[in-house]
Amino acid sequence: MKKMTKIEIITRPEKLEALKEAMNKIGVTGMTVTQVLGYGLQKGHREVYRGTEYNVNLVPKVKVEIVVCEVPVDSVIETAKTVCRTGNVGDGKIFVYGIDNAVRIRTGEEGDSAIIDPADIHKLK
Amino acid sequence: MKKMTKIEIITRPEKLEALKEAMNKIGVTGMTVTQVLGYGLQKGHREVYRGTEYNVNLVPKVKVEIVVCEVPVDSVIETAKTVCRTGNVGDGKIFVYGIDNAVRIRTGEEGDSAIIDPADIHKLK
Amino acid sequence: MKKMTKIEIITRPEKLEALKEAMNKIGVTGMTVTQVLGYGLQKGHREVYRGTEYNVNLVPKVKVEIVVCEVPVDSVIETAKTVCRTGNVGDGKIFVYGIDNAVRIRTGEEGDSAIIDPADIHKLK
Amino acid sequence: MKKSLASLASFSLVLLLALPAALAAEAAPAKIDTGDTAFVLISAALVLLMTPALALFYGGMCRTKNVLSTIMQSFFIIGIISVQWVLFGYSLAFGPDISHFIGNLDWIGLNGVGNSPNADYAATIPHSAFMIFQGMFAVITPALITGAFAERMKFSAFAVFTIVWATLVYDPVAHWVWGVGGWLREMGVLDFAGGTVVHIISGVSGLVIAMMIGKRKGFGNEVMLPHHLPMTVLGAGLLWFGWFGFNAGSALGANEIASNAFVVTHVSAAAATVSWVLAEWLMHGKPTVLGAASGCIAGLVSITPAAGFVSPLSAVAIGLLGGVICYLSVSVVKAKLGYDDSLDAFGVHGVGGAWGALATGLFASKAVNEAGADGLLFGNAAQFTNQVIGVAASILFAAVMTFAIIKIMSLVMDIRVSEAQEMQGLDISEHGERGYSYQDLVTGSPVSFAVLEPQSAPATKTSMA
Amino acid sequence: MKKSLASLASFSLVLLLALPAALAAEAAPAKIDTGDTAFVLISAALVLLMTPALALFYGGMCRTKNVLSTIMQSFFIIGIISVQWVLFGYSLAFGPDISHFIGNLDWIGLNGVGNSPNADYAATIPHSAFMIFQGMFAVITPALITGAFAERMKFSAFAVFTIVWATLVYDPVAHWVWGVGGWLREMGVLDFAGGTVVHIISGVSGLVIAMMIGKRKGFGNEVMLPHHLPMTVLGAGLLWFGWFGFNAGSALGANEIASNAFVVTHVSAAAATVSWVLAEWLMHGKPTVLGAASGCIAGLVSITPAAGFVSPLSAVAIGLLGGVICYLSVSVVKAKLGYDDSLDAFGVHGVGGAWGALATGLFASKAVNEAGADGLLFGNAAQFTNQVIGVAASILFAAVMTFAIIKIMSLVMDIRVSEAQEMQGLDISEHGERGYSYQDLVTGSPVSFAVLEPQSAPATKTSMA
Amino acid sequence: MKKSLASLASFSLVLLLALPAALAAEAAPAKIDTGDTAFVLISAALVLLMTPALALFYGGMCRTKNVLSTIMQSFFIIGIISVQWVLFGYSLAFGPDISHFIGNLDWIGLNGVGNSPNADYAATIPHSAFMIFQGMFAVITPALITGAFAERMKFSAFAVFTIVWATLVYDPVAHWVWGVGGWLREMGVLDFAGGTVVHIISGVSGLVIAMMIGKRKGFGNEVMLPHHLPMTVLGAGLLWFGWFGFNAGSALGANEIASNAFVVTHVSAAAATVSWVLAEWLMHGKPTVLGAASGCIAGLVSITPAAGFVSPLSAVAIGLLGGVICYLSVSVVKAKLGYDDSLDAFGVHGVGGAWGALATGLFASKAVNEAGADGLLFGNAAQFTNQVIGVAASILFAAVMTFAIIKIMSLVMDIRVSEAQEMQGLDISEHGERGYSYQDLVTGSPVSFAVLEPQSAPATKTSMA
Ligand SMILES: Nc1ncnc2c1ncn2[C@@H]1O[C@H](COP(=O)(O)OP(=O)(O)O)[C@@H](O)[C@H]1O
Ligand SMILES: Nc1ncnc2c1ncn2[C@@H]1O[C@H](COP(=O)(O)OP(=O)(O)O)[C@@H](O)[C@H]1O
Ligand SMILES: Nc1ncnc2c1ncn2[C@@H]1O[C@H](COP(=O)(O)OP(=O)(O)O)[C@@H](O)[C@H]1O
Repeated sequence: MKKMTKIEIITRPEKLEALKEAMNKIGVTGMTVTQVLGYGLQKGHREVYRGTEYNVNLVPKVKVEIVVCEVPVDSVIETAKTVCRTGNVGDGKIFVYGIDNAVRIRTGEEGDSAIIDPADIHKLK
Repeated sequence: MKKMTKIEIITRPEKLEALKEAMNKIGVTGMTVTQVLGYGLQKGHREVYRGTEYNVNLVPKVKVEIVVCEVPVDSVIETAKTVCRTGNVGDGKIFVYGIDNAVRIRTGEEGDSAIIDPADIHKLK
Repeated sequence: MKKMTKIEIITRPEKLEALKEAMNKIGVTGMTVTQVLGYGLQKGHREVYRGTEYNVNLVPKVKVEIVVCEVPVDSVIETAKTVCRTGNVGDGKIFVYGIDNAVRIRTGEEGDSAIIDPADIHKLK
Repeated sequence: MKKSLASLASFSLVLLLALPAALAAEAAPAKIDTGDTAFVLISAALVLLMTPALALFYGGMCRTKNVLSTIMQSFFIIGIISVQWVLFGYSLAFGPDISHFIGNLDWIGLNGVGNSPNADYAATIPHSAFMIFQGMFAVITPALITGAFAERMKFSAFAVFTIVWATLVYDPVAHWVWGVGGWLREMGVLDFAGGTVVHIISGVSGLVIAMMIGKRKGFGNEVMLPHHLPMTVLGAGLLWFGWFGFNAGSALGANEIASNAFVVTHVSAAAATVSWVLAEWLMHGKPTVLGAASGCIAGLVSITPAAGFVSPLSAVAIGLLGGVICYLSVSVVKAKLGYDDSLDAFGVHGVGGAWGALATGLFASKAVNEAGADGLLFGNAAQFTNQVIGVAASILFAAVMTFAIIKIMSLVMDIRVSEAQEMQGLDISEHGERGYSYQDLVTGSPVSFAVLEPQSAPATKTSMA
Repeated sequence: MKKSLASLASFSLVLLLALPAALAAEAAPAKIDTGDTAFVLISAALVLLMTPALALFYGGMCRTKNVLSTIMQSFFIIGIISVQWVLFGYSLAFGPDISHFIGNLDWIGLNGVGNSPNADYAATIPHSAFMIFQGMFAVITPALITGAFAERMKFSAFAVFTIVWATLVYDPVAHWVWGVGGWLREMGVLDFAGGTVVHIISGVSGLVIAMMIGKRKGFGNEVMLPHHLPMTVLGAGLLWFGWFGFNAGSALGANEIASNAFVVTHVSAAAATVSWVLAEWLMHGKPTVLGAASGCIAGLVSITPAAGFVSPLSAVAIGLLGGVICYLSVSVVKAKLGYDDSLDAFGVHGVGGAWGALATGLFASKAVNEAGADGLLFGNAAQFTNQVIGVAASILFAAVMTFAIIKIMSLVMDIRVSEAQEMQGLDISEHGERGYSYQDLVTGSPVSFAVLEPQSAPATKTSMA
Repeated sequence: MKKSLASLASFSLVLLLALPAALAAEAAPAKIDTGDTAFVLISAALVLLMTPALALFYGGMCRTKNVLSTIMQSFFIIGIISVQWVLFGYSLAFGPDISHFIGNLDWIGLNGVGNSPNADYAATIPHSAFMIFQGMFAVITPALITGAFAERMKFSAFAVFTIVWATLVYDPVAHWVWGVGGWLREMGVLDFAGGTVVHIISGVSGLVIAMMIGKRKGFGNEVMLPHHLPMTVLGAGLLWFGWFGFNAGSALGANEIASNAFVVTHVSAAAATVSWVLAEWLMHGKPTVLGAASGCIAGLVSITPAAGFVSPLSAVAIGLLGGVICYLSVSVVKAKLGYDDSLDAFGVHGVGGAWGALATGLFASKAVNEAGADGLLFGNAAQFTNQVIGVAASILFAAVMTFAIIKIMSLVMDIRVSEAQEMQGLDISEHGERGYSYQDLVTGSPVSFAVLEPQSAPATKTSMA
């Protein structure tokens, strides 16, 4: 069973669509997306209600989790970096984790084949 | 301190209740649930607004995170597989990670005892 | 590249603000927050609709993810424990994971420098 | 109610004899009164508002994935039934009588229904105003039914059922009770604003359908929470507001009866709000908002048939009891019998309407309305018997007809959505929309404008089908 | 206002002499006018709508976890106060005078309050119509108070307080100002539609309670954002709509005064919307939606006591100033003094009402309404003095009484929820409901129908208690 | 429409001759009718409600991040235009004629616009009532435009544009069509309630702006979903309700014409609801809720100019066609031409209004309204020509003027927000608010009250700027 890796990309919500398409291009067949709130160097914004101002300092972000094996991790990282970079504070982070196993519930397949598009399965042979 | 594992189950929202109960049965005392959106082989759906059709291709899923030690990881995976399988594309994935440590904030207990129901604590002795 | 760790704190939503400030104090420059629902020893609550009562047993929690290197993991854990403890069931958990790499999208910096506030960067020298 | 009003007209004459306008009215009968006309037209607008209000009241109570389908049913009814009404519905209900059972088709397409008054129904307002005011009642009645089969009925089946039901059930019953020559009207059954015509028959028909198409998937073991209670409260508030047009407007003029109807309507709604909440508070330890919203509707339903005939204090009694009775019917009875009346169309409208019709037989008093009658409590048991007959007849007719309509429809089409569609939610599977997309987390792409044939479409549009 | 109207009645007579109807009225006094009756009944419906509207206006401003408890307070008041009103409240407020202070109990249970006109109050509409129109005012006034103690008051305490307050504070003050024989009315204080009776006393009472029960947990250091501003805007829109019934309806007929009241009401609301938004724009760089919604309410409150007595241009001035004054009171003054008037019941209604009452003393003009008076700007300083007395008396009375009521109540019951309940939110802890369950991510199970005794219930129902 | 009414007044006289009130009216012309006054005042309130309703209708259709900015535009217009109207707008539109083109400033500040009737416009209601009723039309017209440039226009630019446009476009056109002496009115163009004055010019102006400021970022390739359809349905329901005031109220009395207008308004809306939904069902396989809500608006727009002149059956035809025409214009035409009329202000109001104005030339009949005219289908081609001229003139004028206004404004100020602001959403960037904060997951801190100069503010307030 090939080593599998989870890549976690935390970035701006407006980049999601582009990121998804870029990942498709490099053969990433699936991902899981979560709405998160981020805190970091990026400032939040100010809101006013009946004359009281608030600094709201959690910024909406999306977290995209991608588990890969075949696809080299670096190409995923590279692609994410190019797609999500705007150069402004708040572009986000990419975190990489090791993962022990993966299972495709529908078929029970374990390991790499759990996350590879059956269409590409032959590549494994 | 026994080795601990985190099992991440990504599946259909309508399976959550059943999954929770099944886990209870095999002695899983806790879990953390997140609403996520999934992208994979499963098609999304089509929406129509004033004559414009959209392909919406992120599918609502739930992510269930379970950290276990005592309970054998395999039984959790097996149970999840049986409960969540419908046989249709979109049943979801199970990912397994190693975890270095766990702490129960209330008591400060570390390691396995942090996630074991005090009621079962004797089992450890 | 120094070893990096991800600390995942699952606790009561009302503790978020305090937690964030405490983390700031010990030099944690960023974090990612997710709304989650928790299941564990803590009971849920009862709701009534037209005479039918329901036990709703998923409890709103927040998951705070912090990736650190410089900052010693223990101080983060200690701080989280003190800030989030109420002594009542439901205070939550802290999980600790190893992480293989981190990237700051904006700059492309890898490893520890990806998550360290540039202002503190000199500390690394 | 129209009986009461015909005689009411003459009664008002007595009361108006001093007034030259009235004399003029004698001379040239077709004279409209601007005050009465203003009142009835605005009342008609208020009653129209009740149907979108009902859409929200119901919509807030269902689950997120079905909110649009629930709203759509009420909203679309405004469209189809209003058209049905002007084309032939009004003629069937109020047109020249055929053997006390139904109106004939003389007034088809509003032929002969002009802007000058029709003294048979309302002598001081344009006939067209009376027609449209009644039309709003014809609209909301089938909309009430939708609460019973919400979250599982096919939209196509719903649409067909609604048109057929309006024609074969509503129009005849409206004729019986309100039409000149209708048998219940001639028998002396009192129904001021539609306890029988509107609430009983919609509630009963809803129950019959609910039982015929079966429970929602997961009913009884899954948690089914209202997804948006403020929406339900908004709906209730607008319903309360509109109900003044419904009940007071049924006096068909801005007169003493209208004022009395207005007062008792408000009092009964208020009393029922209190009694439902207290009942729930006692039994579950929580005074709920849904209880308050449901209570006011229960009170409004209960007073509807009685509004023109009872005193404010009687209204307090009718409301207090109405609130408790409806509460028990949705919480205890429904739980015991175990049918799935999704949003309690029967529990509130069927039961509340029946209670109101009977209460009219108890509390009605000539002291309030000369044109009315005395009820049991005022020494006239006969009136109570009349009311019982009215209730029984309408329940029987509505139940049998609805059963027949659904049975026959089910031979030619699906009544209920597939399980996959029900799981995905009717909003996406039936209407291709979602109620809310709050988070901007949507990815996807516009599809270049393409014509798809309906049939294949749904299939290709859900991953679950 | 009623003073103005009594005399207005006679004035209208002058104006109506040519009209046979009026002559008839002379002959048989109990003649109702359909136009006036239609107008007052519809106006009463509009005022009823204001309370659910207020529920939404307030509900949108509080936090998600308390939206239902906030809505419930307003909604439940419609129930309890309407019943209180018909049982004895109306009699206390408008019944035969006892030493200029309060009405007696002759009209208890609406005894003697029939459907023919009561010339003392309104000669051309049914007495019952006048009664219910006034009843709607009695309902919304305590509802306004709830904005001050939102998000922390126990529901049981709220309910008790409301009934007591309505009886001991609202009913007497209404009598002083509007009741035949009321001392402020006899003194010549002008309050067309309730600046004093409705807004000042509710705002002041709210402030007193807010200070007595203390701030919300986290007030001043936590972020407390309105959870649903569109809901607040919807509430404001419906309030604006309903306010036409409130102010124009207070003319108790569809006459010139009603038309004038309608115009100035709209103009003042519009002017205040603009001035509040501009003030905020200048001071914070953002023109906010909440500012626009708050501004229109401020303008409506300000014009309320003056609506029947001032010209449109005066209304522009009253509105522009009203918007700025209220804005400063909620943003600057409140921040300085540091009390927690959660939703600014005092800041908008107390302050705006006081401004309006005084403005009436400045801008009132007999040219607009013969039955009114001239204000300071029209050379009659005395009227301004009258208004000052009216404002002072009502502030004093409301503050003292409210203080006493809460103090006494606190001896026998909890006024405020526990800290745990406040943290969990009042929706779940007090009402056992949640406003929204959008996501279908609920797991749990229906509990078979069981009766729990209220006391133990709450405890067992929250993990935090 | 006013033409019809002037003559209608006389016509009613015929009809009222028997009635003493009318005779009295002869004697002392300034006599108001309570029924008519009640009707027009309540109608004015209904029309006021339409603008907040529009705010919700539009607000629900835009994306979450722009909901407040969209709502704010409509709501703020109520403020500024109402003030503009009483200060000078009304005088420009209805004041003494200047060469058939515009009114003069004699009535500035409502000088001379009192509470007694102005027989030129409405002989039985206070002049002030007519003025405020018309004022509500002046308010909603520019609000309709906002749907075209939603989600990208700067608030400051919007405010300036609105005031200028109301003064230079709305007021003149209103004078042409409705003002005594207006050239279109004298030519005999029929526009009962504003198909030309309200809908055509707002729709066309919207289209011009939409094309001038360009598409929203991502239009055509990103998914742009309505964020809250129940809000849109609520808006549609309230619009339908308010439209009765808009159309029936335009009869300026509670008479036969009002009753007819009420009926055809409802029927057309219902028919269009059905036809739009069916059209969509056929072409996309889904009957959508947004389609139903849009359809009813299309039907209401279409019948507006015709309401006082056509029969119910003609209304069915006008509605059925209106629904389909507007559906095709927003789905097919817009897609083909590719302009970004965000919320279809042009597609529904421009197109629907034009269709309605022409339909009036087809279906109008003297049998319905003596004061009206016969249309093409009743053998009078001339009327159709008139209507064509009216449509063409208003389209041309609105397009040219709007183009000029925006061009000139763009020399001195930004019309459109920056890309960063558009991405962040106008709620935060322009108004410093968010529509919803459901989750209590906000961290941050109140900023002690500080005055910031507007300019710097926005910059410092967004991380993206
Ligand atoms: N130490 C950290 N642990 C986890 N998430 C982090 C951490 N630092 C930043 N993030 C996430 O990355 C996002 C962007 O980081 P930020 O410092 O604001 O900008 P940049 O990444 O461009 O330096 C934050 O909003 C947060 O969600
Ligand atoms: N490579 C991946 N990384 C992370 N999550 C994935 C990945 N592939 C699939 N998923 C998650 O699993 C869900 C189901 O996967 P999908 O391919 O649609 O069906 P199936 O698992 O039955 O083959 C997806 O919606 C997504 O949330
Ligand atoms: N085994 C587990 N795996 C993942 N998350 C858990 C686990 N056990 C508990 N949690 C999370 O921790 C939260 C608190 O746990 P709980 O047992 O209720 O209280 P305590 O931590 O005080 O014992 C739960 O709501 C859940 O989100």
